Amino acid sequence: EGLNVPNLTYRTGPFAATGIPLMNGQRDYMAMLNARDGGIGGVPIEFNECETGYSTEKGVECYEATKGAAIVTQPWSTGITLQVLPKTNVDQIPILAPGYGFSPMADGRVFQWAFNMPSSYWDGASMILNELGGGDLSSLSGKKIALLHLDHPYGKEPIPFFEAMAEANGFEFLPIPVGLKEMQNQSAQWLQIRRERPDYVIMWGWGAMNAGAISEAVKTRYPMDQFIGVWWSGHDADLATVGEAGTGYRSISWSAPQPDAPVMADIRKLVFDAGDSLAAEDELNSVFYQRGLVISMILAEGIKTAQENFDAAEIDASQLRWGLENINLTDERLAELGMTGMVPPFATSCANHTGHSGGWMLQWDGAQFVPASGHLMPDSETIASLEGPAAAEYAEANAPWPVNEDCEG
Amino acid sequence: MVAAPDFLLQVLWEGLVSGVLYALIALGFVLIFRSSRIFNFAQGIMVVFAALTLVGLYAMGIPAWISVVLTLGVMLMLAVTIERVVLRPLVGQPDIILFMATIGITLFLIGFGELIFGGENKQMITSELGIPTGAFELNPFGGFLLLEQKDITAVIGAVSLVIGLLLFLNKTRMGRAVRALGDDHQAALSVGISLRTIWVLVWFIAGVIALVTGVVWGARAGVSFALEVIAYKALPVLMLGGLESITGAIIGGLAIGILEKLFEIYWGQPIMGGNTETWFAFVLALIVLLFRPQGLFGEKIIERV
Amino acid sequence: MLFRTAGQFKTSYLKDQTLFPVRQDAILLGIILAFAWVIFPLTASEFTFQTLLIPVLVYSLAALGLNILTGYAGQLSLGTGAFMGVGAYACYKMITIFPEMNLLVAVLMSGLFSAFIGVLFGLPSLRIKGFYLAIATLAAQFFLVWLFEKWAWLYNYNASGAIQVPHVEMLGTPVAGPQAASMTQYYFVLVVVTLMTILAINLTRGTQGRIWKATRDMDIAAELIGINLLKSKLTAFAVSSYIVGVSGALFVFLWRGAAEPNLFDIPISFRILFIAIIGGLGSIMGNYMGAILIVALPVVLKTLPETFGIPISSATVEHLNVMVVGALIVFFLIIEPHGLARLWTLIREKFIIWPFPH
Amino acid sequence: MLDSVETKEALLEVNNIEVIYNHVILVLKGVSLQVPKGGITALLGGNGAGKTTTLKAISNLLHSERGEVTKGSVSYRGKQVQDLNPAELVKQGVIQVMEGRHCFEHLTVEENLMTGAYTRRDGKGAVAADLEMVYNYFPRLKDRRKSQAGYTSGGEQQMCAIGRALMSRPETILLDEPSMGLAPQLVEQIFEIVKSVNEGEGVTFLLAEQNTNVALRFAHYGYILESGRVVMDGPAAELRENPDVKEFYLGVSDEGRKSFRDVRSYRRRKRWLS
Amino acid sequence: MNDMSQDGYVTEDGRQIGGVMMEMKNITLKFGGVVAIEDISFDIREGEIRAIIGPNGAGKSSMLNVISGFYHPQEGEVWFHGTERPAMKPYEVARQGVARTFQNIALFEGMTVLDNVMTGRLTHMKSGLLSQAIWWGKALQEEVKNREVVEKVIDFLEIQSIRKTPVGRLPYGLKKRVELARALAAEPKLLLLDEPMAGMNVEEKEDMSRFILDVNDEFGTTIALIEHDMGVVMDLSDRVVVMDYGKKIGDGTPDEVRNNQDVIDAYLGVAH
Ligand SMILES: Nc1ncnc2c1ncn2[C@@H]1O[C@H](COP(=O)(O)OP(=O)(O)OP(=O)(O)O)[C@@H](O)[C@H]1O
Ligand SMILES: Nc1ncnc2c1ncn2[C@@H]1O[C@H](COP(=O)(O)OP(=O)(O)OP(=O)(O)O)[C@@H](O)[C@H]1O
Ligand SMILES: [Mg+2]
Ligand SMILES: [Mg+2]
Repeated sequence: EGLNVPNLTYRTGPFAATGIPLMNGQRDYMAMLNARDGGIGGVPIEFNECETGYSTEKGVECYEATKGAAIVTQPWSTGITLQVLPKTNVDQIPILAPGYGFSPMADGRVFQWAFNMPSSYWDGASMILNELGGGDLSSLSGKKIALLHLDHPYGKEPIPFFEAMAEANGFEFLPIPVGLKEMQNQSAQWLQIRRERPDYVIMWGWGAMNAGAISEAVKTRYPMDQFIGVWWSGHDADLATVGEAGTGYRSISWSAPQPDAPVMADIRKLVFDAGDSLAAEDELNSVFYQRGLVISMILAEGIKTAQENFDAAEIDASQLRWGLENINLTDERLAELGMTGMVPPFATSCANHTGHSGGWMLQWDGAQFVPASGHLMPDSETIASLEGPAAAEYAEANAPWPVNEDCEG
Repeated sequence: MVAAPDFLLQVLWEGLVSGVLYALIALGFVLIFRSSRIFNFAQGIMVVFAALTLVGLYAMGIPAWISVVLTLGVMLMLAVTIERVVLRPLVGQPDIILFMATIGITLFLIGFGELIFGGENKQMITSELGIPTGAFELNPFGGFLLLEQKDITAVIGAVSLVIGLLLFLNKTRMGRAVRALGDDHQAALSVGISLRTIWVLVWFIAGVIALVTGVVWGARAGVSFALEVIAYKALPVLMLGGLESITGAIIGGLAIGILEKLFEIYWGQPIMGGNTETWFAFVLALIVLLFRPQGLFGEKIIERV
Repeated sequence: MLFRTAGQFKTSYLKDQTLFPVRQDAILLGIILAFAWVIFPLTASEFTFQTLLIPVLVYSLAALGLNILTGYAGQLSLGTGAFMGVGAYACYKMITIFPEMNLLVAVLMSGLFSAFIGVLFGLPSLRIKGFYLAIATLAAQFFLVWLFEKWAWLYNYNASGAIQVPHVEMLGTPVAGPQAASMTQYYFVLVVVTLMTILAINLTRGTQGRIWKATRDMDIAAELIGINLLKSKLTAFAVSSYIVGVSGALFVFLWRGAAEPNLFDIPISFRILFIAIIGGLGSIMGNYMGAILIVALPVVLKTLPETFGIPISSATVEHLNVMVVGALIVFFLIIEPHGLARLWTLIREKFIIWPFPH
Repeated sequence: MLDSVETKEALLEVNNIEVIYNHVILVLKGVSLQVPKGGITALLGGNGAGKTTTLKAISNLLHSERGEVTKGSVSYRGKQVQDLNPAELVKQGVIQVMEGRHCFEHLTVEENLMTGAYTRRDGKGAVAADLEMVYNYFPRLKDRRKSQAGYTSGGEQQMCAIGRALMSRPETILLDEPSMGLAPQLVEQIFEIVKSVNEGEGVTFLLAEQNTNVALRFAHYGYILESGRVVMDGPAAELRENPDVKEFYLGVSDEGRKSFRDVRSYRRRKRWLS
Repeated sequence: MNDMSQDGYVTEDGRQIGGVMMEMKNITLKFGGVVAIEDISFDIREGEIRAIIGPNGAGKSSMLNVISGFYHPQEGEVWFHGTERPAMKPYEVARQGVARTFQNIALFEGMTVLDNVMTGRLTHMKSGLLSQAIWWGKALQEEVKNREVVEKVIDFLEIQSIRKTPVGRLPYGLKKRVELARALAAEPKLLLLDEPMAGMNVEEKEDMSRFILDVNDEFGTTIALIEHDMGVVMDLSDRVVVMDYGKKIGDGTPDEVRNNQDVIDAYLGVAH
């Protein structure tokens, strides 16, 4: 027996490059807990991976295969999330999609079983704009902002938000899609950028697309400090391909690598040196690996919260849902966990499944990503004003859709 | 268009370069098709495989050029294995069966490759191979035009490959055998042409082409399995140029490379929401085929009763 | 010597036309049907329904459609996925525009749309042959998928660009959408598939079947003995795309529940081509054998290590999985290029002449 | 001349071979023949008798038709050859001209002929000379040398195939139905060529033929095959005189050649073997 | 042949030959440089057996292809039943009652003998896709009706035993016979045979001759045949056209042709 927490990984396929370090991070954190504390609340964690190769079909297969015993599902792709989302209402199992999935999932009344804390894509978009506008969005009016995005549900997520903001603040918004087959050869997209001369290029890229975009940017001499990516476009290896030339590129992130954080010591000692890790030495301090740690930490917190509330060591799926809805990750708690500075503090609630933690700008200094901003926050009310209707619309389109009414604001 | 002539030039150049890369893969297809009527879908993965082997060997601390030689060795082994394990038992089977078999090979190589080299994106050892990485900046019409040196190298490499192949096929005894084989296995056997030798040879050459392609593509966008999708781009190139024709491959490649860029930039992006490159090549090829069913340079399909 | 009394033949020809001259075959089929209709549904678990039974049926139907085009009429198609897509999106639009519409009707009608598109892309087949024709179907493949991405009306302007199957009921029981029970969905699919199969069998064993096969085996000769090639090829495209379209609708509505455009991209087309070829081109039964193999294989391979407690990471399993599938495809092509169906008939012949070797 | 042939040792020997297609169809039920060096041996028999199969079994071309030799052996110059691949066999001097004119249709006639010389290593000069030789035998080919073989007429293709075989300077030629679809004087011509090649270059011939008439006129020795078995063999001269052969293979009855108009009245032989 | 009136003539063995059925007027056919047929005219009469002979590459098969609409001549007209035939697709020609066999066998390798012969009936089949799909009513009756016709042909050509074998496995000679069966199944008015006896031994040629004769006088089918075996040609045919490198060098009864010097030089070699 134990806490059965599967992970729908993709260590294979076209997106493996960006997937692997994340998966390693998640895995190693759980391994560390098992080694250090014998799991959570004394119960060992069964962290088993099911390989999807980012294919929706395999993903659903994994979901079906694992859901029986599992207390949570981590679908790891917007495509899979979209398919699993409706089923979870029936199967009564929480989806944990930290920093991805579907922005309106923030609305816990409608998406009772879905969680995407600490930040949603709309948060990310908002933070980027705040940074660009220097806190004052009106300063963006008259500017031209391009969104270079993967032509895929994930890449399209932020578009509604940007459109709304462009409307409100009078800047020109220009989406530039990159097809799954063009990821490797984006010359057309970058010729368009060269022609349109946008003031800023924001990237919603994944897998091989990131590396492709960065090198094209370097080639077309696009000023790196006007080029900003979402957190999935801040992968060390992608920048490494251009090295020095990429200096100045930024990526918004709700997590930041802290090589000297106490938790890293435990990881190295109990997992890496013990040889239980699949990660490579130079991977340990990378953004994605450490983000993996944070993700598992959030799950662990959810479990712990649930255990304390229901004082049961062996919790079930619906109890975990309560736990995830009542996470309160304060600075003190982070310090206890030895993860200060790796993720901003945040709290979830029955109505708020995202927590809107905010984040930092990470900047490539030619060799690695370093924090390059204070703690940025999204402007919650704009986002909230979009989330509500979007969620309602979804519920309406998929009627009959159970909505959790006994949920105060 | 005329508004920014330097921009137009850049578009043309980019198109030309992608065209050359498409053409390179198409070459591999053509050669194998010529010799065996096999529509070798595995060419795309062979590119990835060759590139990964090269990078992998170098990563193990072997000097760049020795790695190249070893990689060639690996490609030869691959050719021999494929001939022995797949082609020989399937001699004389219908085209579509062999086509399927090559897809089987593709799957196998994907799994095998990821098992050995892992899925991470790797850097091509461009400079280590002595390929210049700088860029020439020209300033025509007061604008600017960037010509990357590695792209120029790619173009030169491709052209010389093509010339070599043409000489081989039309001027040598082996070349004639290759073409004969494509027409009629049985007859070829009966006059003592050895399928095995020819096929190993041909698949090896295809492997060499794959390596060259892998290097130049890798130099542009790094080496990962996502590269495999460029195989699809070679298909319309082939059809357009004609399955049997080396010249067709190169002309088709350039035509498609340039036209699809122009279309995307001046029509696709402004009015069609972009990404027309995913289908433009195919539709273009289709239209051409309607007028020349065997492609621009393909062999006329002989219909007699 | 020419004129015999035709009477005595008549009955015998009718008998001759019955599907199973040999009794054992009929019995065998009976057993199989019993399994499909009774035993599986009673014993299957949620997981089995979702990852084996329903997919096998849906994929074999798609393969059946492709097989009519490629196996019977000899027109190679690499665009199956896209035509499934047409069926799926057509069904989605119909159901969302007319929520009261009966799903069975919607599914059967959605085939008409893909049939139409199929004929459209089939037109070049008169001039373009063999692999060159594949380009026409590839053009369809890539263009249509692109269209699914770009034409927001198709997915009701969803932010994600994906389609979500709404909740659909028939006779008060939910058949599609998250509430639908797997068993209901299975039976729904089974009914459609059985129906389609019967129609396909009849078409392929009669006049039309002969016209198609003639076109496949030697189109010049076919035309010289009075076959209108264009008509023959276009009917093939129409019938094939119709069945494929229906399977596409089932694929999304009765199985996946949601779909993003690139779900219909080339990999699924190849997947179905595998099924048709491994199963046996020019055979109906083959599609089922092929589907069972191609669908079940990965699932089985995936569970093997756990069952034997071999400690390898899921990624490695996946890699090996891909390798093995690839290798097996080659293997089956080698042992019997004409597919599992032919393999079965050979075994049968051996049984019939048993105990003699020849 | 006949006895002179018989004294020669057998160059090619087929010992009681059995051939099965697709693992089920038994086609050759134990066929044995000797082909003497420097002789012309004819393999006669009706459709489906197994002539082609026999030839293919010798030249190892069965595999690609999913056929296999399950019993017996084939030896050439005393050495077992059934395991060699066709190319090696050609190097040893055995080449087959296949039934129904297999030319490389996209190659020109001349290129077709040149492929015949594929296995040769004796220099361009010799090859060029033989090319001339072939053109002398078949002037028609010279006219069409530059056109793709696929577009030449049936007869032209047949010539092309035989010419191609000659280009390999073989020691033994397995000739399958050379006369099929050829105009009468061309048939004569081709057999004349066979004869002169046989006498001039001393090439040994094993030819499968339906046109028993011509075959027995040019061959030294004949085997008659029926549904996979040798039912009769003997020196050509003797076979020509055999009444059954006369009646059913030569189409002459005692009162001279029969007219095809009166076929209805002919007595038909019962096929006791098939 | 001036003695032959428009409405036919009587052969020595007393068969009544009707008027002109098909007439080729000044046909010229070129392939790029090659002139396959050069300004050739001849006619085929109701119920006769018309032979076309000539050396290889003379253009005989091409002529047949012109008749059956597969090649379209650059010059010349084709008259059928007294009206000029517009340029047609081969399948339209076939539906006018012209059936043929091929020099290099063109059977449907993937189908059984029975199915191959059934394809010969296609020009007579009308039932729609739907009724076929449900395998009921019209389609079924049609299937059985045509099956009877086909069975007759099969018996007639004595290939009952191989009814259900895939043709791919048949030996050459039998394939030829199946091809004939397929052509006969169409119950054609005009039957074109391209070297029906190539690669057969005397006995099989005798069988084949018998079939041809039977077809001709039991169904009154008109037959145009290309054949290289002079014995057969001279015995079977009523009139013979001789071609040589695209030109017509002779036309008349076997005896006339047999003694025509040009023909002897160009083709026969020795007088037969
Ligand atoms: N590929 C094959 N598969 C199955 N059976 C075959 C195959 N090839 C030939 N056969 C069978 O083998 C038998 C002999 O065929 P073969 O071609 O050797 O006869 P043949 O003497 O050459 O006749 P012909 O004179 O018509 O060429 C035939 O009955 C035929 O059915
Ligand atoms: N489709 C074609 N393209 C080019 N040339 C052709 C074509 N068809 C026939 N020819 C040429 O026309 C000439 C006549 O060919 P045809 O097949 O009619 O000869 P044939 O009289 O049938 O000879 P055979 O008795 O050998 O069959 C040949 O020289 C041939 O090369
Ligand atoms: Mg033969
Ligand atoms: Mg001819």
